[in-house]
Amino acid sequence: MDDLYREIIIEHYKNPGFRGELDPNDYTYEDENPVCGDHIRVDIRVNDSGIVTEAKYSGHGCAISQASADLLMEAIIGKKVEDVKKLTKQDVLDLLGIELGAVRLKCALLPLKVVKAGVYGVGKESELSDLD
Amino acid sequence: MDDLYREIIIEHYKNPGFRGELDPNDYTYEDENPVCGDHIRVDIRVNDSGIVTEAKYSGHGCAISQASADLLMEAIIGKKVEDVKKLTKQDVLDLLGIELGAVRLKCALLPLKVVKAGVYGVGKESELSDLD
Amino acid sequence: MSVDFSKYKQDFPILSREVHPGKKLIYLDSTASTQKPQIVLDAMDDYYHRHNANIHRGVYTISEEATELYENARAKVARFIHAPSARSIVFTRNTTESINLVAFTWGRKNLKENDLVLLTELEHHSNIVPWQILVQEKKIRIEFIPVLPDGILDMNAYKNLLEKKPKLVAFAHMSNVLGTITPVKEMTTLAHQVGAIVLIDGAQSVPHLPVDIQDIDAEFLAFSAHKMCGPTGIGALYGKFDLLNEMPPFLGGGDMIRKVTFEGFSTNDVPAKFEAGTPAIAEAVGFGAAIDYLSSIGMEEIAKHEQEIALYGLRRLEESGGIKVIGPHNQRGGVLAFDMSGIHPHDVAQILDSEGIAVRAGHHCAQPLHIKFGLPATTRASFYLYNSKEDVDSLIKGLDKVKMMFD
Amino acid sequence: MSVDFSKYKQDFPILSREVHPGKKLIYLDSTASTQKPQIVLDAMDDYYHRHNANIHRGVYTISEEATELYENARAKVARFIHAPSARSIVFTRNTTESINLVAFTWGRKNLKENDLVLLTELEHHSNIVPWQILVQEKKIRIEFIPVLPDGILDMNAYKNLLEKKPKLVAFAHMSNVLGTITPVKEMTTLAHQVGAIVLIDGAQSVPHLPVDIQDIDAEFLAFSAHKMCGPTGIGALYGKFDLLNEMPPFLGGGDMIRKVTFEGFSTNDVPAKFEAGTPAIAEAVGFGAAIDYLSSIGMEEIAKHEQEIALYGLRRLEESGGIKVIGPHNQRGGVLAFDMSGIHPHDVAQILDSEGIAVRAGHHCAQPLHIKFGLPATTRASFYLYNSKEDVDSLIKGLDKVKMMFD
Ligand SMILES: Cc1ncc(COP(=O)(O)O)c(C=O)c1O
Ligand SMILES: Cc1ncc(COP(=O)(O)O)c(C=O)c1O
Repeated sequence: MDDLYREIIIEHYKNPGFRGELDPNDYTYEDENPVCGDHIRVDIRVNDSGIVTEAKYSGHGCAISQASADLLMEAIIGKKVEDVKKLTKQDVLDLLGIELGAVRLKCALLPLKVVKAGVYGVGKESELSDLD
Repeated sequence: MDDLYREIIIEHYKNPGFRGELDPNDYTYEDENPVCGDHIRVDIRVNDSGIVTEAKYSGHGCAISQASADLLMEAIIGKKVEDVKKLTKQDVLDLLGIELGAVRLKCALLPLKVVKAGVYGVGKESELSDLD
Repeated sequence: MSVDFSKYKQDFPILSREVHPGKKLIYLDSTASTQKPQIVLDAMDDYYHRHNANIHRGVYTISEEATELYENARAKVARFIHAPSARSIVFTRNTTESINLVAFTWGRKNLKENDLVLLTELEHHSNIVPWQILVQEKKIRIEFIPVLPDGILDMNAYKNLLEKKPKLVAFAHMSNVLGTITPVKEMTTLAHQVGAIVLIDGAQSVPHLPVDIQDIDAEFLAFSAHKMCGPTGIGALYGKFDLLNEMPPFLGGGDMIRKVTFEGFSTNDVPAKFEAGTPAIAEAVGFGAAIDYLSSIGMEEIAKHEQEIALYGLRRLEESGGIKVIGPHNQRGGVLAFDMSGIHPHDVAQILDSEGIAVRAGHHCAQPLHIKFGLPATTRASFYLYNSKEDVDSLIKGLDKVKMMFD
Repeated sequence: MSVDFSKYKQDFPILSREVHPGKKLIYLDSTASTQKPQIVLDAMDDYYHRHNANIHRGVYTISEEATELYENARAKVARFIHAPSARSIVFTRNTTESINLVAFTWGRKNLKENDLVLLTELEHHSNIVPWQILVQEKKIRIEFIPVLPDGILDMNAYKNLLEKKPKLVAFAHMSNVLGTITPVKEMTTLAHQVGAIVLIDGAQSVPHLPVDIQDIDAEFLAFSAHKMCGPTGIGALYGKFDLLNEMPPFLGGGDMIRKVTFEGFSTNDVPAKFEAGTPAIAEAVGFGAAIDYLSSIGMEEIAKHEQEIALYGLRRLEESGGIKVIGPHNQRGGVLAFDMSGIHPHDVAQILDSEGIAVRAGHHCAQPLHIKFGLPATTRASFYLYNSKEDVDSLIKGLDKVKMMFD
């Protein structure tokens, strides 16, 4: 448990580095976790070489989803969009450094789900199904 | 069990005294047991003083329902219609001389239900409910 | 003389489980589903060990026994809510199916375009969505009786809404979030004065309060066994017999018919008409045993016990600082939903879990109510006969830990 | 090498009960409902003793465990019928509800006036009445694929009927009266050629035969846990994922929604979309345990064992005189329905009961089939893995007693 609320999570939750919105942006998407109503929006800017230059998230949620979002923004900046598409559940768990039960996993993965839906364009359910 | 198939039941089943139909008649009714599809029709003639002079049953069913019908016809002949209306579940069980579980009880009581529905006229559910 | 409830805890084997090393389960989520006393599990085991068979059509001994056990359970349910007869009780899967049954049968037959259904703002999704489906299908209209800031229904608004002549008024007897106990009898009488039918969602009241449905006089009452010490997989719908009798059937299949030919079917008598297919037989037996168990303690006593814990919990939570409990301050059931500003309910619940304390976090299937209160989610602690004031003390200690971590 | 089935009998505690003094239960009614092995009851007890909590929305330990147990059961059901994914499995109460779910959702959306649904003459009421309800509601048409005198479907007639371009073909994989095993794969292929959707009533096949739904390729498959060593109160519907995805929801309420506001709702993902309210959680756990049990023995082996008993029983009944078994002589499941001329099935069953033998008497929820065969009712003996040839011998002895009494 105290594992679950590792300092890094509480820290990113309390002092986020990437909260906010970007307007204009190149990719934007928002979604929520039906279990708890947590809501996340992500805005992304990329440069001509398809590299993420800026990323911000907004919305509300638990420490795990918010820390996950903050860590994820940090992680994708500087990455190629093509590489962002390849990010997996495990990558997020590695960022957080914790293991999670099924319910909280949804919290942790919501930001990645939103990012992927954003860069793929909406509705590519099949490509996102590995997040469930 | 051998109690259940007392000689009197097997006897009335095999050698019924009151099988048949009456046409014309004063009361006639038929119904079935939805559990098994057993079907009983009863025809009754009464005289001017309201006394049952003839009664016959037809249809098909198990030994218990058929014996019950045969015994019941025998019992109501000579009775006033008003007294027939008063017959109860216990009266039928006394005729049969057995005790029965819920499912077979429906077999035993089907003839009485048909007789009562006949003399009351259809649809007097409330007056018949003591048979359930 | 008040009953000593501490002795009942030992009837529930799960309550001696350690969920984490050294942390015994402190179960504060009975509003979602209650724990089961051993006696209920024994009743089901005995059924499977001695009497298990399909019912109604079996001539052999164990099938007759199973039929009798099943129908006895129905009679127990009827007596428990003071229904006039067992024929008024339909077994369903849960409260949700009970309400849907009414929407699919009574509703589809009697509601037409523009007909008004009144609900309240504190309803569980189970008493909202079935009616919204009828909005889509038949263009009926729904209006919501407002909840005042203190969690009480706005009775003046209700009276005004009744002037629009609703066909149906459907509402929870107790809110699963606010703990509000609604004035069911008064509301029913008022609804009847304008000719409306009344459906009561008793998911939270039947398990926790004495309920006399004939006194309330509502047409329908829905509830679930799993919220009242009974098994999952079974619930009940009470309906006034004459209404049930006139309603079209629900699902089609075995047992609900009188006769089937290639050309068509005729329906069986109430309540069989609404119970298509093999029902939850063992679960009915467990439901009956749960009712015996609750009755042996007494619903008045249970309600009093829970009320005491709830009021104690309310006071302790408010004293502890930084916590806002929603809902009324008196006349409430044993449900305490609260907000800790800045700390998400999921985090609260997860940290409490590490202490063995089970509470719910989320919108508790009452999203519209949460929208109304401006909270996406709350943390909810709820109590039943096996809880005690010590459980509240543990909760408060756990919440202190939560605050510390997020400080 | 064939498996020795006699050892499995001891897994079923009820089979050592004496129903009358000195008369042990000889259970020959598994087609109606099967007995449960101790291991299934233990799984449910363990659930209630250690993990019981409402699922999906709980953040605390036992709720996460309960969720996992519930979803694992779904995965087991999927694997058992070789479904491509657990997402294709919806939990229902029983076969009847599974079929009704399709009629209420897929049917109401896709069938319109004059659309044709093909059934067969050997269907159980559960696969007739839901479609007759749609005849009343939407004026669809039903035609029945005939059964030949030997209990086999008339495949030529089927092919002719297909030329009328039915929208749906729905039929039992195994008849619960005749024991007929229908050529599901061939029938599905033929139906698909004319663009029809196929629903298979697997109530009798999934418990008794190896079933590979991807190989058969039907769109829907319905079955019940209580007929396959599992508890009452739970069943399943398999559906092709894309179809399930497009279907409107069934019942409205908690868990089937993504979001609810005062204005409306949006639905959750498949299969949650079809599971409104608290599901039969303990029963799902028991269902999973039943599947583990059956798999540990092997469905091929079970089918072979039953076939052997059925063919032995068929021969003994026909040799015994005065008894006519209906249904095919080979390629049949372990169901023997028969007529004893002049003796009513109720009397037969009741006298057998006095010997501890449980058989069913009646129309077995297949009235139209009985009308077709000119029999108001039959007596039915059916077998499962815990039966043996000695049970058949006891049956024959019991029937001799019946004949003697009515002689
Ligand atoms: C072929 C068939 N279909 C459907 C059913 C109905 O099953 P349930 O009562 O579990 O819904 C049965 C059960 O007798 C059956 O044999
Ligand atoms: C007020 C209320 N109504 C309905 C329900 C739904 O009950 P079930 O899930 O047993 O159908 C609940 C359960 O949370 C409830 O609290």
